[in-house]
Amino acid sequence: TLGAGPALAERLGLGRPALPEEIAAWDVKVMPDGRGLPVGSGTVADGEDLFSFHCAVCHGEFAEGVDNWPQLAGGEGTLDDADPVKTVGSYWPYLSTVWDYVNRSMPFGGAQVLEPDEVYAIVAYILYSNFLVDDDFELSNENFIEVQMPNVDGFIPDDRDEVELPLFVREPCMTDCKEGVEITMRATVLNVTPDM
Amino acid sequence: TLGAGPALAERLGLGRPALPEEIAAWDVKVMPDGRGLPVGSGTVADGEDLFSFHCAVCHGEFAEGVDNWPQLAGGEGTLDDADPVKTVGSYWPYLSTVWDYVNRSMPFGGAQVLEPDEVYAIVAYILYSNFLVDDDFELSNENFIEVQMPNVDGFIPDDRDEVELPLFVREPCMTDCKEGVEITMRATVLNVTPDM
Amino acid sequence: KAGLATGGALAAGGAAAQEPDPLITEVQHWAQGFGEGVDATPYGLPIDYESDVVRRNVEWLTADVISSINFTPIHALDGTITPQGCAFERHHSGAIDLPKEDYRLMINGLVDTPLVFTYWDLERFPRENHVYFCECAANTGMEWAGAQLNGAQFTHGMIHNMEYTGVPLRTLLNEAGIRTEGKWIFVEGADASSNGRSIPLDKALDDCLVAFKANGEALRKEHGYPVRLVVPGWEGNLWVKWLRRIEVTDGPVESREETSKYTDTLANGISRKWTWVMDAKSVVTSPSPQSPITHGPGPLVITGLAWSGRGAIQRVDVSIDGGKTWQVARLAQPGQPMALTRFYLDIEWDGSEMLLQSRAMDSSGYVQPTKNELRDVRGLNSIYHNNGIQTWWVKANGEAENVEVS
Amino acid sequence: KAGLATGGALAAGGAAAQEPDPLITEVQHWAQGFGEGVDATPYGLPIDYESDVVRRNVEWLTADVISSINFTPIHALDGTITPQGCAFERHHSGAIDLPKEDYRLMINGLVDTPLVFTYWDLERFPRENHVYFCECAANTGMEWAGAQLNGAQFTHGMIHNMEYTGVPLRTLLNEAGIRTEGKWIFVEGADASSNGRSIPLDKALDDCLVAFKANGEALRKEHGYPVRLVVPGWEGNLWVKWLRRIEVTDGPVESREETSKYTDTLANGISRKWTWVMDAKSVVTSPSPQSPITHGPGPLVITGLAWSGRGAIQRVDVSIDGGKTWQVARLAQPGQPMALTRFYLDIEWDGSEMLLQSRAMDSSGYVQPTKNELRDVRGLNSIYHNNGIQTWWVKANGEAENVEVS
Ligand code: HEC
Ligand code: HEC
Ligand SMILES: [Ca+2]
Ligand SMILES: [Ca+2]
Ligand SMILES: [Ca+2]
Ligand SMILES: [Ca+2]
Ligand SMILES: [Ca+2]
Ligand SMILES: [Ca+2]
Ligand SMILES: [Co+2]
Ligand SMILES: [Co+2]
Repeated sequence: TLGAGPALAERLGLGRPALPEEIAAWDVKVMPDGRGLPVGSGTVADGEDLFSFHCAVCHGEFAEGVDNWPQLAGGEGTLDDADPVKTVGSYWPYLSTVWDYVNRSMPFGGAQVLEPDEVYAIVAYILYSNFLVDDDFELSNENFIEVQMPNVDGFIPDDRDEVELPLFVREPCMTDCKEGVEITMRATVLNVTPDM
Repeated sequence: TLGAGPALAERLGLGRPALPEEIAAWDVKVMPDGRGLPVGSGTVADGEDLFSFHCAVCHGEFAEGVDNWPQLAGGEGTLDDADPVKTVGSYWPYLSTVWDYVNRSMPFGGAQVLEPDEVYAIVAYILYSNFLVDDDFELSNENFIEVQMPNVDGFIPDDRDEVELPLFVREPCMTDCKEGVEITMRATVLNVTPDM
Repeated sequence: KAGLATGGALAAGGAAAQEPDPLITEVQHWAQGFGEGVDATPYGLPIDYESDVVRRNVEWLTADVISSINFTPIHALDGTITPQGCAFERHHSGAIDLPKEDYRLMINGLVDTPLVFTYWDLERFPRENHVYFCECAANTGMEWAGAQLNGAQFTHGMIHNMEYTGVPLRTLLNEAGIRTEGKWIFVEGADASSNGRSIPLDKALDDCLVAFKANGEALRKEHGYPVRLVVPGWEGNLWVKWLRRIEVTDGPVESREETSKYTDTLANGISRKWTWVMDAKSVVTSPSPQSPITHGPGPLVITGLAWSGRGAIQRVDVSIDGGKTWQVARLAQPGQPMALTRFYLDIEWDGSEMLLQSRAMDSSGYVQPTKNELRDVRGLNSIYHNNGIQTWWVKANGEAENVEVS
Repeated sequence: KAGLATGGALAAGGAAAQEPDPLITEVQHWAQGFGEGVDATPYGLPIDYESDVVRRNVEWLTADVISSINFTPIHALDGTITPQGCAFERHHSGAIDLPKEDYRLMINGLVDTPLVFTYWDLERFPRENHVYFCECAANTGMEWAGAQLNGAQFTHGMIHNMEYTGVPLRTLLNEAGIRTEGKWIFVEGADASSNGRSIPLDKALDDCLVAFKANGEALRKEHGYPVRLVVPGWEGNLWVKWLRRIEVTDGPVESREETSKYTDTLANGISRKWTWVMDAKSVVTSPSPQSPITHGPGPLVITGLAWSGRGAIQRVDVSIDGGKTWQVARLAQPGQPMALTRFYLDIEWDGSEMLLQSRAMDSSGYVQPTKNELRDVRGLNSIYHNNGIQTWWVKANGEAENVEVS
């Protein structure tokens, strides 16, 4: 009678089969290997116009970002610097992510208005603004996975278990843990806390 | 380190001593043996006027209760009846309770306005309205504990442990617990549930 | 509002949809535009659609709403924690507005040093955290004579269950120093009723808390802000709100709340007093009159609450045939002392009518009795401590009614 | 407002009052007249005096308030349960208004039968109840470079802890039937961001919940009404709100939220991905910059919260000298897996300045490291997963400041 949960029973027969049109409507994800991309294409030139119309108010005409809104281009070679600039060009490992995110979530405030060809064109333009393709480039479902993303090899799976647990699974020090203690940094000096 | 609570330490020295005037102001309780009563007195006659002025709008001129407001008199001998009428006269074991409650909590909406002599008078009147004293009675701190409350012996300390636990600490029946089951009472027939 | 289907109208049980659901195939406005920003609700309330999940009172129960009670919507809740916002209220002179600055707690009587504490003094004592239920002794009281109110909120909703943070009462009493003649305490609130109650010293020194937080935050005004007493497992009337004074006494004060009220008159006219402990009890919260089955036959979750003032719930049984046969329900988590326990029974409902009951068993071995068993012992004129087994008559159309059965 | 004294101004430590306190000797209006009746607040809010205990956001953190975050006022709370009303919010496209009628959940991908559920279908599956913390991976992220924000609410307030009621994700996946090629799931919300995240099937089948209640009542709009995913111990971004679709896949989708964001760039420019688990962490919530000591020397309650995504908290140590010496704190209750634990250290404060720290240890043996130890491993440019030891510099006047120490 006590126990964390109900026994895993046979199927209850609840819900109803999803119809193909329904799955098509909601399953818009694109995988790194291009699976999920619809048929279509778009040029850098068309992308430039579309980006200017739909995106530039926040992300800038050259995808350089406006104020606090995200910057989508630039930052190459900064990942090991003091303040890395992470953009589609400098950081994103897969082009599929750009297509998928622009298609599902942008423009901010008016998501899911873009047609597939428009998304191809905008993604082509973002690649161009990152100097990853030429100005005459056309992106399509067919050449999609040929695009090389600079930081594709820049990620490793979580290795905290191997790297950090050996350091931090340990007997805690209780007395005489250090000689002296100095204050090295003060928040009120920086003074960025919002008013309450 | 785990444990229900902090160790019961020596005194922490928090708070400050209460002053005698402060204790006098807040410690107004009256015990069954009369401890806590202030010096004072009041007559049934004065009580009748005071009751009429302060109390009768809710409790009725004769303490008989108005509408849904509590009835304070009557109900003698009904405690073993189908619908017992519980009043100061029929139910309350101690007169101290009347004095204490009227003094601390009544009149409803204007508590703690009555002077001790007024409370004595009102309590005398409530006794009178229950036929427990004559119309020339005067209640005072001196004769207070002489008043006999009819139901003083009508209470026993909780005996569920002795009477009910032997019945209800038992092995629960799981199957064939009764022959048939009939519905004997229906709330929708009574139909007193408020609208939602 | 878009939507092909309302509650339960979509075919379940694997039946195919005739045509694609426009809620899926058409892009909805919430999937396109903005919702509310993070500055919209510094302190939030439930979404409008849940506006029926609120405390309700019963007008004819009391002469007015000031000394009155309302009920937790237990039929619509799940889990065990009661949100403060819909946790039942009982006041004897209304919910008062008492700022921390103006709060004082006095401990006097048979102590070495009578003391006065400010609110902030209390925050300096070592604290504890415990989840406890608070049940009014009158919960289910309207049902003594028979099935009256049609809904678990009304029959069983004078209860809530919160995580309290507070100072053990024993710590404060120790601070004043209990003299050897001290055998009881008398506790009072700052409101106009002051609602004094006597508590034996044993209980006071055992597990009572002088609490200032519930479910993490300051007590709500209606639950005694800034300080209330928590008396685990004992009737809610003792949980004095706006706690103002604790007096150590040599005997009970026999106040109005422990003589005229909160005493239990037996058939012979003799009344029990000092009936503090809340007996083991349970109720099916869904399905129930306010929470009918809307989905027809097939998988059905039966759920409810169980609790006991004598300890932890150890088992709950459920009957769907009015008590002829019983099945052991699943406890969502092991029962904790003096706290609500959630139980579930997952069944395949055949669509025929049911007489739904639940039966709690606690760590003392006490098994929740039927209402008639209670009446056999106590007579018909009790008010408080009605912990008898509740029956819901669930009809084939899924509606449920409060009934009693043979 | 009456009152001789404000917070802490009354002499403590047994010092006698000069003259009787009129708050005691004069009958106050709340002790005479009526408070509010039981029909006043069908659903209540905190009392006005607590109006500072609210969620707050930091304007310069994000471009606007729609894709943004606010913070739980942990400095003012106690216990472990977070009331929904002040539990932090993170949205990527605002908190949407989605009626139950219009709610659909799709399970598709590598399953035997892709399915669509209504809200009411979900209520027919067997349910579970669990208390879990939900911490944003970015909690304390602003502190990577050094002490920045002056208040526990801002440094550690992207966390809440609630009792969830929901259906095990495994039950729903089982209903659709997982095909052998299925190794991951991808979960999405119904809002415009849709916020997709990939989760390995092992975790999905282990302890994830498809939840519809929190602390007993329906999820609040801002926490995903009517349905959110609960992913115990893992970063909050995975706890998809307004849950719309679950797809069984053969690999991770590598969505924007698991590549561009929620990855952790090390000093050499290589980034960790799939850093889902929240490391053991703790913080002293009081005293702290927003909760200074107002009462001067003498008894002082130091309290805080500890938690771990790897299991239960087993011990918390507190240092008042910046980590030179440590004392074992008292846990209010034994730690529960993936839930907040409250700790206390009751001291006699001598009035001299303190460098207050806390250090959590979990059931895996992991001991919360210092911020510099984390920086040694991860470099200076991380954002997420800052679980380093926090230091509050408490000055002799009781005020506290966020600092770092050698
Ligand atoms: C009104 C402002 C606005 C407009 C217009 C807009 N965006 Fe965005 N964009 C944002 C915000 C805000 C975010 C970050 C959202 C978040 O983190 O939840 C974002 C994020 C992005 C990102 C991910 C950035 C990163 O580093 O993770 C991409 C790519 C992007 N937008 C592309 C576009 C494109 C393409 C368009 C036009 C089709 C567009 N945006 C229009 C505001 C805007
Ligand atoms: C405006 C209505 C009102 C007025 C005026 C009023 N009362 Fe009451 N009285 C009540 C209510 C309501 C209660 C029950 C309060 C509760 O249960 O919390 C009550 C309860 C009582 C009781 C206890 C009844 C019982 O059975 O337990 C006594 C005794 C009493 N009042 C005496 C008085 C006296 C004496 C006065 C005048 C000095 C007075 N009342 C004025 C409304 C009123
Ligand atoms: Ca242009
Ligand atoms: Ca570089
Ligand atoms: Ca008269
Ligand atoms: Ca009789
Ligand atoms: Ca509703
Ligand atoms: Ca305040
Ligand atoms: Co009782
Ligand atoms: Co992470």
